[in-house]
Amino acid sequence: MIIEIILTIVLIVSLIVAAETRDLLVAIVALGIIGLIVAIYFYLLQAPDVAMTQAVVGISLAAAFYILGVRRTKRFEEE
Amino acid sequence: MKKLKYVYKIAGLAIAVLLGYMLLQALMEIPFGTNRMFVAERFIFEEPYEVGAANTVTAIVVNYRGFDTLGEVTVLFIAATGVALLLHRERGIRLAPTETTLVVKTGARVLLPAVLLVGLYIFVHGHLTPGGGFPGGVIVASALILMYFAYEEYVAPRSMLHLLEGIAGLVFVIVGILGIIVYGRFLQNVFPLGDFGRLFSAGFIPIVYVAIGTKVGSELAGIIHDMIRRGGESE
Amino acid sequence: MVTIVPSLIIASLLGGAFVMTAVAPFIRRMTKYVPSIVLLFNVLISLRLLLKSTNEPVVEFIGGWEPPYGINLVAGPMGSFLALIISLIAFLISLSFLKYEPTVEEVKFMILFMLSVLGASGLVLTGDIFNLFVFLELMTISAYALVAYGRGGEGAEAGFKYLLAGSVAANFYLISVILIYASLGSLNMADLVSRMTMLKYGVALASMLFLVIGFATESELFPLHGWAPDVYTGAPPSVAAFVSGVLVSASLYVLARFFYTVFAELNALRSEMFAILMLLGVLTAIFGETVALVQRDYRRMLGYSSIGAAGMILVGLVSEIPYAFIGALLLIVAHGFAKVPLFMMSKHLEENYGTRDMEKVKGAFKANSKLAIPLVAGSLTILGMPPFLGFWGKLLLIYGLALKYPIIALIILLASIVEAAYYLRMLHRLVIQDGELKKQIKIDTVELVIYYAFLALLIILGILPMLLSPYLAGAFIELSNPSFYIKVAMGVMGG
Amino acid sequence: MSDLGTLYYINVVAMVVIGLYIVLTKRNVLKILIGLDILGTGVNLLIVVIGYIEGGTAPIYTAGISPAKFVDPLPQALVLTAIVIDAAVLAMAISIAVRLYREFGTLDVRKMRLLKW
Repeated sequence: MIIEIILTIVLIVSLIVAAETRDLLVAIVALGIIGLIVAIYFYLLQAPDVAMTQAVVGISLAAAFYILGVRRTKRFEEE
Repeated sequence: MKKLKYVYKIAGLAIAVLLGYMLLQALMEIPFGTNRMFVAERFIFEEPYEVGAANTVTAIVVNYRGFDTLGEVTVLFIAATGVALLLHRERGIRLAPTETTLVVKTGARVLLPAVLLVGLYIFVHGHLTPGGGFPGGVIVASALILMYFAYEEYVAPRSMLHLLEGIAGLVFVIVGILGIIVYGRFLQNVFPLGDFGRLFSAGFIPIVYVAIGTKVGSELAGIIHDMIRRGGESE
Repeated sequence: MVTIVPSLIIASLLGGAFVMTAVAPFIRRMTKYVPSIVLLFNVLISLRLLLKSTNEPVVEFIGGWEPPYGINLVAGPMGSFLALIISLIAFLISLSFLKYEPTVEEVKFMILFMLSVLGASGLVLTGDIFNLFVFLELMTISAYALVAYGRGGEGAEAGFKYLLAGSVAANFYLISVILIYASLGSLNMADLVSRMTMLKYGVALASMLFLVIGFATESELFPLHGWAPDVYTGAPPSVAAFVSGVLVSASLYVLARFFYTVFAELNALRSEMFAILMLLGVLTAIFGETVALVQRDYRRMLGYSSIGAAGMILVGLVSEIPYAFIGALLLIVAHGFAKVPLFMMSKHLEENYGTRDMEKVKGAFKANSKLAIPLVAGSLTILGMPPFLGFWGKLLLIYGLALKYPIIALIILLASIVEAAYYLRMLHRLVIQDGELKKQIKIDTVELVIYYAFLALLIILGILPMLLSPYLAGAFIELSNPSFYIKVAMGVMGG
Repeated sequence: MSDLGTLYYINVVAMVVIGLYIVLTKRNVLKILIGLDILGTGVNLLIVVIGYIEGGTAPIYTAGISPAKFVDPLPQALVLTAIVIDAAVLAMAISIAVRLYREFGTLDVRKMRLLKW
């Protein structure tokens, strides 16, 4: 229970950071943290297959796509 | 102008919160953690005899709901094809060539077989342990990313990747059509179930997972390739 | 001997796509024939399925697992009818691939086109709500890429808008699916019908609302149509036609399937939802047709006209009146067939005059009677003039509605009149009016074949609509009579 | 309704709401995609939460664990599909974003006005 409460707090903070930062790389890192927390939830909810897929596809691969996208475009949001 | 921006923001937030509230209301009527399996009961209790995979999730993914998985593989295939279609007009050099030292190059060469082996292990053992075709395929594809980091001049053999993904996809379809030929039903298992818990068991699951792993690996490698290189070279 | 089963449609398209990918780097020239061959095969298969559908509909249990445990493909009158229409439209569009020596990109374009057809066919055949999500994604994801392949910024922008709207809609549908599964423990449509009464009120309401929001977006209903005009303007012409004629119709079918069959037991909520959908349909028809009236861009006008048509079709589908329902189905066919030549014609304007502004291309087709004939015929179909199929669609729709909702019938009639106004104005500009343009447009034989094939189909079906009537009636029975659908889907009948 | 369940539901709803909020109000193409990703992850979490059974174990046959204690494996199978589909949409979206940037020189959707809304 304690673990879940801590994770929930971190998750909500990351959500707000992802929503409000102007630096896309920061937002991607926040997204990575969200993905990781969800992967931990999957593990806690007795879904090791899903946790593994989430870790590999939902976090690493997605982050790779985003970073490639940012590198080919722009890092900062415009005002 | 600035005022309008806030109006827009608040309206967006209001819609999001409204939908979220609706969802929460519905969720409050769904008790957490209780057993409400209906269809799934059969999947759990009959699966060892009907499919023969130790991992129930795999049995569902590949056999009971194999059709969804075929669709899922196809979605990834669409993504690979679509990325190649959309980024083709960019001609030029590879994005951000990397300067690497001998250490990284040697390290990559040592790691490459290990990474490939791990990926292979994961998708071959999909019916026994957690994992399976998708994570396995991604790990195989990451070997290619490693090559890109280590060697600035490295170019993936794109036509070979296409050939691989096409053939791997065909294997899945052919396994399905065998079902039509023998039983008149797509994707019906025609392979022996074997001994429960062994590597060569669970009917067509190992075959399909190897096909999926190969396909996912080659497709993701293709996507990364198209995103990193500016797709200039002819195929 | 391989038995005729619905999954052959799926398997052949997939196999074709994989073969094309594998061999394209080595023998690219041959690949352009694959889509047409595969789609012709599909036309034959779905025709066979349709002919069998009224007596002994074919049901296939994928993997041999009977519902509710496995996924079933149901080729009832409704599903196989739509599958036939989809295959037919796609086959005729795919003929246009034959005229080029394909480049690497064009091969990929064809592959994505086939997979989008696969998604749409699967969507109308499947009997499983999660499988429906997978096919929805298949259909739309490939459409995003096809749309974004359109020229320059317009294409990319339209593709992005479509992707955004489509993905949010798909996620909403997934929420709806999982809410249903959480309460009922099953995913099979036929199995869900009888269990629906176990759904608690809040869950039922939320799942219906998320479903409606999701599929209203996919089927370009006002006010969630934001992506549609841009897609129709920015996408390559054949893709715009395909989205308008196939993807939207398939999404409308899903709405009808859920509210007629799956939610059949939830009477009170269902009739409220029918009222909402009817309202959405009427608003969409009014909105689409009025905005189309003020458009100067040829394709944007067609786009808003498609939105209006989607509204009319929805009104017919959810009216629960057999005549109006059959009229709506005929409109799906007429609209799908007629919009393909109309959209593809915009290519001639763009290529020859560099603009689609109708004020600037007055008399563009005047000297080109070969093009003017299908243009006029297509427009008349959409207006609902005899002897084209559209006539029967509009007639039955308005007649059926007038039986129960005279005011709505009147609104639809008025919308049709507005529609007539701008189509006739368009014809006047492009075909009758004298302009400075007297250019002879170079036309490819393949394109003419496509235009006249659609024209022939529209006239044949317009003169002999009774060819379709048993299947249309069967479709209405299948949708509105859940116990019949359950019998079909569980394989009790035929199969 | 246990507290743990409420906590998970709050997580899900927070992700859905913030994801939608980003999609509806942000102007940067990549930021919008991040919102879409958050929305999708939230829905995926919901699916797995639905399948959980209090005190259950992972649905893999291992010595010494009774299958009667397994959690519902079907939602897990569905989520595997959904995760991969999300990744595929993302790959497609990023390549469209790259093309948008090349055509318009910006990622700001306000400045892409070739087509009216």
